[in-house]
Formats: sequence, C-alpha cells, structure tokens
Amino acid sequence: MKYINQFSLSVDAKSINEGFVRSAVAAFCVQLNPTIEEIGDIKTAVSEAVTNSIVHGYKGKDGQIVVTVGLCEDGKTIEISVQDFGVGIPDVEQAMQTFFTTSPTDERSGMGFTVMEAFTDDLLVTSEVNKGTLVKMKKLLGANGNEIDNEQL
Amino acid sequence: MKYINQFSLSVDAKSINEGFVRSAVAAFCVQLNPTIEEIGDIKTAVSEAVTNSIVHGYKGKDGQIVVTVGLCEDGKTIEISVQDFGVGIPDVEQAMQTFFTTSPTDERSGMGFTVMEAFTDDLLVTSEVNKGTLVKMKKLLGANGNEIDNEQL
Amino acid sequence: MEILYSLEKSTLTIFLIGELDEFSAVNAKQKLDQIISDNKPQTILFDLSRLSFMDSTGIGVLIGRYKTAKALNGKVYVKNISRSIDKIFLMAGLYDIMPKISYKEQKNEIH
Amino acid sequence: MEILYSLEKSTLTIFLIGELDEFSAVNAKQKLDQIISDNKPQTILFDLSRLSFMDSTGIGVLIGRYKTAKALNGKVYVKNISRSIDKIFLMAGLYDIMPKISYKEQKNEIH
Ligand SMILES: Nc1ncnc2c1ncn2[C@@H]1O[C@H](COP(=O)(O)OP(=O)(O)O)[C@@H](O)[C@H]1O
Ligand SMILES: Nc1ncnc2c1ncn2[C@@H]1O[C@H](COP(=O)(O)OP(=O)(O)O)[C@@H](O)[C@H]1O
Repeated sequence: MKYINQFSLSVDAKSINEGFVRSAVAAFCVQLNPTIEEIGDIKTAVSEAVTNSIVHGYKGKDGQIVVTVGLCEDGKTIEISVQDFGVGIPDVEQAMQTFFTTSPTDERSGMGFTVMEAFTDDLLVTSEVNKGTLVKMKKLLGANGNEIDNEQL
Repeated sequence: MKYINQFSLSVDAKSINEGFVRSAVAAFCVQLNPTIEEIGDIKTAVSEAVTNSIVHGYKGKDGQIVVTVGLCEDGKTIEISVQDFGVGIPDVEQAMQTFFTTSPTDERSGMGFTVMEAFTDDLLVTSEVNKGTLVKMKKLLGANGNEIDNEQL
Repeated sequence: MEILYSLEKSTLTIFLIGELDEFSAVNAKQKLDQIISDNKPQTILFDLSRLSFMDSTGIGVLIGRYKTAKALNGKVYVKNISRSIDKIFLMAGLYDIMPKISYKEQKNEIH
Repeated sequence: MEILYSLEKSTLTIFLIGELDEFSAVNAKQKLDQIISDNKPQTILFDLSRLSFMDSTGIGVLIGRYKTAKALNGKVYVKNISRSIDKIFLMAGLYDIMPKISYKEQKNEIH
C-alpha cells in the first residue's frame, strides 16, 4: 500500500502511554480536518488496541508497541496498525466475539474488539501465539468534505 | 543511556507534519505535568529541528525524520533527538552561530539553533556531509515539582 | 483522572473528570469504591459532563461500581453524556443498568 | 493559520491566528503582502493574541513583512504577545523594528 503521508512510532508498553498514543494519532489526523466525532472514534479505537497489547499481549511486562498511521492516496482514508510482540491470540475469531474476555476477574468487559469494529470502517486482526498480534484498522475521514491531494504535501 | 519511558517515531519529511511532531512530543511530556512555558519551549525547540531537517537536510525532497524522546531515570529530564539522513552540515560550529543561514533569500533568520539552545538545557549537534544530521536536546521539566518514579510506570 | 463528589440527602453525585482508560482505571476503581462505601447512598448519579474520554475499560469500571452500589441497595444513574461515550454506553447496554437521566427527571424522581 | 484584518483610518490591524511555522509560512507571506499592498497603511499593528505558536520561521516572515511595509513608508507595531513568543521576539531583537504597544499607547500615539 502506498501512502501519501505516514508515520510510525514505537513506544514502551506502559499504560501511562495510552493517552500519548491516542493524542499522537489524533494530531496526525488533524491535517484532514476531521469532525470531532471522527477524532473521538479514532482515539477510542486506538486506545482499545493499545490497551489490549499492554494488558493481554504483554500482561503488564516490558515490551514495545508499534503504531503506524498512513494517509491513503484518496487523501481521506487513514490506515492505522497497532502491533505487539507478546503472547498472541490462540483463537482470533472467538476473541473478537462481543463480551468474550480472558480476564473477567479484572473487570474487563470483552467489548474491546467490538468497539474497534464499530468505531472504524474496517478491522483486520492477525495473531500468532508467542509471536504477537497485529490489529489493522481503516477509517474514512470524509465527513467534513476535506481531502488532501498529493500536491499539497 | 537508560530511559524509564521512551518512544521513537519516524515520519515523512513534509512541513505539514511539523505540527504533528510538536504535538506528539508535547503529549508524551504531559506525563511529567510540565508548566505551559516548559511545553511551549519544547514545542518550539522541536519545531526548529524538524524544520531544519525538512528545509535544509532534504531541501524539500522526500525523506524520513526520526524523533526519539526518552524520560531519564531522574524522572524529570527529557532527552529529545531529531535525526535526518539528508545533505548534512559541513561546518557545524559556523551553522550554529546566531544569524548564520545558507538560505537568506528564503527569508530564513538564521536563529534556529539559537532558539534550540535558549529553549533547552543542553544541545548537541552532530552531522556528516551526505549522511545527515542528528540534533540532541535535553530539558529538565522540574518547575512544577512533579517527577515520575519507576514504580508508577 | 480526577473524581469529585457531593452528597445531597441520600443522593451521591460523582463527577468523573478527564480521561477514563486503562491507565486511570486502577485508581478510579479504588477511589470510587471508597466513596460509595463511605457514603452508602441510596442513589448514585454519575455526572459525565467533564469526562473527555472513555473506552471499553471504562465499561468494566462502571459495571463494577454498579455492583458495589447494588450490594448496598443503591440505584445508579448517569447524566450529561457526550456523543462518543454515549455510543459506548449503547453498545454495551449500560443504560439497562444505569439509566440516563435529565435534570428534570432528577428533580422529580430521585429525591 | 488564519489571517484576519481590519482597517481604521490609516491603521491596519492584522490578527495572526493559529500556528506560524514552516508549513503555514508560505501562504502567510503571500497573504500578508497582498493585504499590505492593497491597503497601503501608514501603521501596521500585528495583534498576536490568538497566535498559539511561532518559531524562528516566523521571525523571517515578520521581518519580511516589515520590509514590505517600510517600502510603503509604513510603521509596524505588535501587541498581545504571549510569553513564549515574547522570548523569541527578544532573542531576535524584533522589538527594535516593530515595538510592542499597549492599548493605551495605541490610542494616544498611533492615530
Ligand atoms: N494484543 C493481544 N494479545 C493477546 N491477546 C489479546 C490481544 N488483544 C485481545 N486479546 C484477547 O482477546 C480477548 C478479547 O479482547 P477484547 O474484545 O478487547 O476484550 P477485553 O480486552 O475486555 O478482554 C482478550 O480477553 C484477550 O484474551
Ligand atoms: N538538518 C540540517 N541539514 C543540513 N543543514 C542544516 C540542518 N540544520 C541546519 N543546517 C544549516 O545550518 C544553518 C543554520 O541553521 P539555523 O540556525 O536553524 O538557521 P536557519 O534555519 O534559519 O537557516 C542553515 O542555514 C543550514 O545551512
């Protein structure tokens, strides 16, 4: 996939960094002049994926989370990926079911993937046990009717 | 150098991304509860370094800028580096002089390095012609008396 | 995140201020349970007007506090919910256990 | 960045709004030169109350516009400067060519 603008970041898997990652992704998306609702959706979806990497992927232990964000050639679709190199998910289909959680005692709701799905236009999860998990999301930020063309960049 | 928290990001060398990089660095620093003035200083210093990479390092052509930010073990000093792989600086000492600029027709002021120096506590520039430039800055964010200890992370 | 509260008759209004995510959840749970068990309110009203962010971790936090309140025979309501947090409430069916209430309803029904 | 202006007698007040950096500089220069040469003011007053960010690229932009104004025999002043932008003005000696002016001075001296 070719992007007309992109960034990638790698950050310590600590929950104190969740707000930072949300803000960084949102700051990049601002160039598309998104609506407040679109920015809210993206922040929420990113937060779910990052929380999962910290809580489930690394189970609170040290690790790195890699987040990449690319602006597609249409000038209005954002692709976001969140990757960890943690324990992985044995059964992705089951994991993605609403209310499914492996940490009920932790008061987790099992709604993380459901929220990601609802707040983005496309969600793809790939995972391998003991290798890690990659969550890819797409979102069209077109509601304000603004798009960027390559000449402006 | 060991950091108790860190991130690094790589971004297209486009001026549209300047605001994004500033905001990302600022969002990371928020965990230290800095003063508004401290955040302003950091945004300005980072902006100078990123502008230089885009304008001088890559001369507006495609390239990547790598920004890393680390929180030192004292829990209150931030180390920031901005790196490009562009044309490099033949004479760093001369380049760092106030008002020195190689682009006067472009209405550049030659104040970039001077601002970086004034707005941070430590500045180190290393560069190699045709390899690129690395700017390292340190800033103590202690004015609010908040610091983070490793246990909180 | 910051948590403020006020007690009026047997209604405890709790203001959740800032961002409720995995980072802030641990402290929030502790503090909320403390406030609830200290005050043993008949009614808890979460005012979310100053909650700028909440993700699914927040669902767990709120359901947990609903259980704390129920164990003390209290009822839970919410008010002043922003659009994006409203979407999460709907998705999780949270309004079934903690109905949304307007200012008017609050005056008539709760007290 | 957004640029607004108002003309009162021969004083052109220009509001710089948002962030002035390398990204916004190209458009800002063009737009400012246009406004200045269209209005040929005797006095230009930059109101920076809503300028949330400026780095050394902004120094170049302002010095350039000072030259445009001077070529038309105009004087340049600034007002409502935030603390961090003030530091840059001081460092670059910008106040020497475009003095800072308060509301009172503006009423007495400029008009
Ligand atoms: N990055 C990840 N690494 C390992 N396991 C994961 C990851 N993300 C999700 N999972 C698994 O999928 C389950 C469902 O995730 P989710 O829908 O986000 O709900 P919750 O986080 O509330 O458990 C989790 O309980 C966990 O077992
Ligand atoms: N990243 C870089 N790559 C190449 N040259 C640079 C870089 N940064 C600075 N320089 C050189 O150093 C000079 C002085 O930089 P600076 O003090 O920031 O002033 P200005 O950017 O206004 O020219 C520049 O004009 C340029 O020649």
